[in-house]
Amino acid sequence: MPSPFIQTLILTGKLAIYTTSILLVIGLPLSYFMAYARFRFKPVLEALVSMPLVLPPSVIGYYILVAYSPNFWFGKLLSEWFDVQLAFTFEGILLASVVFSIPFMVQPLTNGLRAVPVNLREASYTLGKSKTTTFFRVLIPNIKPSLITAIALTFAHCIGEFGIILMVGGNMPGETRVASIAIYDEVQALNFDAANQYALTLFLTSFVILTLIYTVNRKSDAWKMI
Amino acid sequence: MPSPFIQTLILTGKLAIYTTSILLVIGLPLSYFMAYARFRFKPVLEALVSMPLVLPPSVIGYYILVAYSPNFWFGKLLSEWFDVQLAFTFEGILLASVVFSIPFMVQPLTNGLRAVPVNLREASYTLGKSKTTTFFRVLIPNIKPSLITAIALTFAHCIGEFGIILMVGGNMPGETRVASIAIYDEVQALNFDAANQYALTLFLTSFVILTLIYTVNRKSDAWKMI
Amino acid sequence: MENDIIELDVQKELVSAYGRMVLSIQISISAGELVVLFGESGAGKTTLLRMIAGLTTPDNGTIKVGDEVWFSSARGINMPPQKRNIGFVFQDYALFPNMSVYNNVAYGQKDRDKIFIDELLQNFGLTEFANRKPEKLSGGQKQRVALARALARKPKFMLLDEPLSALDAGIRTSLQNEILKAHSISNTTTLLVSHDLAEVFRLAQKVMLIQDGKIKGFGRPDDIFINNQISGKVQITGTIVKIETQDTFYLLTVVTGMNQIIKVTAFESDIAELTEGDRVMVFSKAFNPLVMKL
Amino acid sequence: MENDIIELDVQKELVSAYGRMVLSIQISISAGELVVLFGESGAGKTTLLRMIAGLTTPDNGTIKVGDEVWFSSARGINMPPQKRNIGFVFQDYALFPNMSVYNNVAYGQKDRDKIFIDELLQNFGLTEFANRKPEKLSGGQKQRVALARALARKPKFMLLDEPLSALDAGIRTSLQNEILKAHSISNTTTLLVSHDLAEVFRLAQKVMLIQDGKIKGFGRPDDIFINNQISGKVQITGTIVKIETQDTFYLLTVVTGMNQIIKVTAFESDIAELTEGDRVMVFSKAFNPLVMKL
Amino acid sequence: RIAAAADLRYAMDEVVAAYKTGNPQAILEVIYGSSGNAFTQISNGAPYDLFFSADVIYPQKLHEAGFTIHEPVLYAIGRIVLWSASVDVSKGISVLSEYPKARIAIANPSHAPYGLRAEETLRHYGVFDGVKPRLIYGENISQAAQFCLTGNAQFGIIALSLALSPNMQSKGSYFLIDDVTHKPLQQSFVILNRAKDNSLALTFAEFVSSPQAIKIFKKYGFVCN
Ligand SMILES: Nc1ncnc2c1ncn2[C@@H]1O[C@H](COP(=O)(O)OP(=O)(O)OP(=O)(O)O)[C@@H](O)[C@H]1O
Ligand SMILES: Nc1ncnc2c1ncn2[C@@H]1O[C@H](COP(=O)(O)OP(=O)(O)OP(=O)(O)O)[C@@H](O)[C@H]1O
Ligand SMILES: [Mg+2]
Ligand SMILES: [Mg+2]
Repeated sequence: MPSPFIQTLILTGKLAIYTTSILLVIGLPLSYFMAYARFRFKPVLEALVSMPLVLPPSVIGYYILVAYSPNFWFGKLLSEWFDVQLAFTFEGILLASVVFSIPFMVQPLTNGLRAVPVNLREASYTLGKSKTTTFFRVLIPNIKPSLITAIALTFAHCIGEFGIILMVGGNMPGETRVASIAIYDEVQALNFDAANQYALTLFLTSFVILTLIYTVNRKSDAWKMI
Repeated sequence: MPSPFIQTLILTGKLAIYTTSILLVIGLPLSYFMAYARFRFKPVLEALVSMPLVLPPSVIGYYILVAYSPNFWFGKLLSEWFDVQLAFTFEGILLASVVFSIPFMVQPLTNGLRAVPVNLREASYTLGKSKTTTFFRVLIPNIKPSLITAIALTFAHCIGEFGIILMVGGNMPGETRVASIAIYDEVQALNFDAANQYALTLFLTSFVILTLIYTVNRKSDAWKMI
Repeated sequence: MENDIIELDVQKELVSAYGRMVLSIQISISAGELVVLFGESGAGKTTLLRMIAGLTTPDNGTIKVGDEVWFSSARGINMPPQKRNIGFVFQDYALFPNMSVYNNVAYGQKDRDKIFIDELLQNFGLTEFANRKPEKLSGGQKQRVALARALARKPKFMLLDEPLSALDAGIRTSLQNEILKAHSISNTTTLLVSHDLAEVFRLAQKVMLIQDGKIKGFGRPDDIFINNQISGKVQITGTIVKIETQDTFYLLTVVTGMNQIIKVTAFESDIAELTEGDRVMVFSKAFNPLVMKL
Repeated sequence: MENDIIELDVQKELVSAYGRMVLSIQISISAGELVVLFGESGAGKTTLLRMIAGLTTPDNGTIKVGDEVWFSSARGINMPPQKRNIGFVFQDYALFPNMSVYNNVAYGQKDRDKIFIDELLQNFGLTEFANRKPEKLSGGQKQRVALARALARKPKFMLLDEPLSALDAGIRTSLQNEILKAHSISNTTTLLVSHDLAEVFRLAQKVMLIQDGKIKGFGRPDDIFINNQISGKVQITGTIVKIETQDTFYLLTVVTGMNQIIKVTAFESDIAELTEGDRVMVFSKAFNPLVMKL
Repeated sequence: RIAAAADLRYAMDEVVAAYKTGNPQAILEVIYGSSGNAFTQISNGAPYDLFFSADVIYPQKLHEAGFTIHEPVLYAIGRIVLWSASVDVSKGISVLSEYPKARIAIANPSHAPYGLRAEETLRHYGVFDGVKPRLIYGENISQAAQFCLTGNAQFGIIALSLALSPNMQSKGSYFLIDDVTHKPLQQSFVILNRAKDNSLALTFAEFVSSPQAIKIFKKYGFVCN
């Protein structure tokens, strides 16, 4: 078994990667819808998607915790039908993390899609391509900077997420004890050296990953509309 | 004197508005630089700007607290030269909030600026307009969706910010006790009704504000490059 | 299909230079025909093509192609552009910035046909640029990519919005041949917008004259233009670019149209009111020119 | 200034249709001259204008305007475009999507001169669109806004990249007059790209022939074109659009250049190898046309 | 699995270590946090066997809600101290008035038991109204200690157990506050329903009241009887 330090870091990475991947799958169609669909209550949907930012994480965490509990219909349904209890498990914090990182994925993507000139889509349609093909072959490649920002923000936010996980996850080593919780713990224990060690590792790893991401991004800097 | 409830909400609003305004002033030139400047270590700068997301807020809060303390050069400088102590004051949480909301302002703006076709800038230059005029009269109006996203994200994030303020603010009523802290407090004290009341007010107010912002944004939906 | 007659009956309100204008077009176009749209800037040519392509929705009317209804405001039908089997060249090109020239051209093909694409690139003078991003092309090169991209798909119905406007005479002629070739090989019904009368005569089987959103004429080019403008004699308008004195007369150099230069002799009396730069008509009552094939 | 001679000596490496190509231009242009750039697609015309405007940096060389050095690779000088007091019309317009037509045109003016702008819009047939966003304009309308925007600033140096390519003959002629007017009133040095030979003759004081990045000719249009192509007689190239049979001979309709239609009589023997669509040269050994001022 | 209040951190670690020397194969996991958080989580089904709170109220509430198998058991009484990194505090509470601008960190009295006791003490000495504007509230007692340690607050009223911890001991001085000036800090624990058939949990609960464990608690400044 790896040391708790390594175990915590692996768990943190796993949570961040899973959350980002899941949100990519959800976020792409959602952003497409938000960017191009025209319906009356779109501003309401947009505001809803931003909501996770507005509420303090600890509060959101509290409400999620309540929702997961077997006394609540959602938790009851899960435990009775699937024999699943989400609170204090990795799956539980993953779900919470996915729900509350949505704005980080969706906002940059939506903006990126909006900035793509209409006639590129039109050109693709006149070439007989479906909306799906157009999305993957014309839109996505042309919003690469936004896509990368979305991934980077989501990933980074997951690594830093703390309030929700503290509430919902409860600091279980190997299961829900991610780095942010571990650091908090060490600070609380006044073990500043251990906290610094975590913080530094986190900082450096993320820094390197983000620098790499942005280096790749560099090539697709400003572009001219053709 | 208004009730603690109102006082807390006013303080929260004040913090969010001040932070957003200050970040707008800092973020616009910074994004401009990030979007168009070409230098070798740009990915490093970009990664640095995203860093506040990666570190858990409570950790960042802790480091800020250390930085503010009279034992540290920064705190020492402030207290010796200006007789200012930042910890546990509104100015202190404002500064912390500004520093750590930077990515929310800068990322969308940078992306927006990058998506503006180069030849619009060029056209403005050939019409004898300086970079500043071009920025305000050509670039900014053409990235309105990104600008609005940036403002909305920053504003929302400030309202929800919790970990840092908890660390740096010290929960002083009327000074640093913003809504997110108050809610946490009430949950800890098992006053779930009061907590729900705060959360609901926060939720509804933010929801209305964001819906309004996005409604204004609507008109500048997708645009064609001319 | 060979007998897919295209029946247009569409209305759309627009703003023209003289205020509100209703674009209102009723016409049948036979399958396989090459029709050139000719009309002033702002007459509604682009809008008409966009309505046929399904990119702009008419206020009301119907668009039928053979038995298929592409649009019908009465029946609430509006087939999306990707189903309409068309090729469209945009006035502003709309190339995909993320793809190389080759991939732009190949994008629309259902079955990748490398030989055909290579041939297209060759004929369009683009071989050297196959792996370039469109951003780095000149205006005329972009326009050629846009045309090649539309042709690569071999659609049943071609909509070309000023596909050659940015090109010089040489390459223009060779691309006109490409359009004619594509048209004759697969018998594609083609609608092409052009401002250039010579191009109209060179390409059009039929001309559709559009003015202020209405059809002002539809028929063979010589019926539309020649009978209106010419009454049997040679009449050439042009600009005097040079007046030279010979012994007893003057030699005028008149430039007409695209590439035409005529030398005209004139006498003192004729020349009195003429100066270089004047626009003149050159005509002849007795004119026996010869023709020679080029 | 009246005697701001423009001295160009610039090199830049580009990729042409035939592989690497060095754009290399050495020339002096007198102040107040109207020079038309003429050359094939991809010859380097746009790039040359962009280098003068300061939008593209030459690999090396110098650009001097009077006593001012705009660019010098040797001395490390590169004046930014906003200091160069130029007007530029982009091949792809580059209108500001956020501003109305009026504001696009007014944007470049230092001192707001409403009367001048209104007059410009009037002459450009854009009055009706003053409050519209460019997005809702037709291609030709956009092009007119781009030209009006550049003229509104009354710059000392005009760089026009195919400013009239999307326009039909009618509006084209009237905008050519606007360009000439602007040029003659304020004696603006003007560089204009055109593919249209008639336009060259109509506008140019000097023509700069560019081929593969090099200057192949610089001089008065008739020196550049006429002496090369014509040897004293009328020689008109065109396309046969119609062959009609008369009693003993044939009547050919030949379309030349932009708007020119010529009827030619021909005999059985002449006609043998001719069909409609053929490109022909019409010439005459004995031709006595008359001219009439329009 | 044990949920324990933050102030127990050092003492509990040692108690667990002592227990393990007697029972080497036992697997004990202690998770520290604020008592309030632990309470909220347990109420919502957190998988803990034992809950060591910093007061008696949270265990009592859990008991009333039927989450426990018995009444709360008192295991220790906490003491509070006045602590400072920069100032000699041996004179007691009166030094607070000698530094009229200095800030004083305490835990949040609205939910942290240590904060409430600190407030009572200040009231007892009659200085509460005077120092109230200078009070800084930590989320829990550990955070109040951080405020002092970093020097942002010159004084703090914190748990003796923290003042004795290796990280604070060498960094400042403390003054033990007389326990008559405030109500006692009764720290209780409960065995949760989940541990019903868990012999390990039950024996560990017994071990906590053993002389060996009491000695450890005392070493960290707790009062046990
Ligand atoms: N950004 C660039 N980088 C490298 N090569 C370029 C770039 N832009 C254009 N070129 C190449 O330089 C050559 C000249 O381009 P330029 O745009 O100056 O041509 P042009 O004479 O304006 O042609 P057109 O009449 O088609 O507009 C072309 O072959 C083009 O492919
Ligand atoms: N999106 C739009 N909404 C309303 N009016 C429009 C829109 N697009 C174009 N128009 C107007 O409709 C008229 C016809 O435009 P259209 O683009 O069809 O002209 P066109 O014949 O293609 O002209 P050009 O030769 O200049 O390209 C113009 O007066 C134009 O201003
Ligand atoms: Mg058009
Ligand atoms: Mg060009």
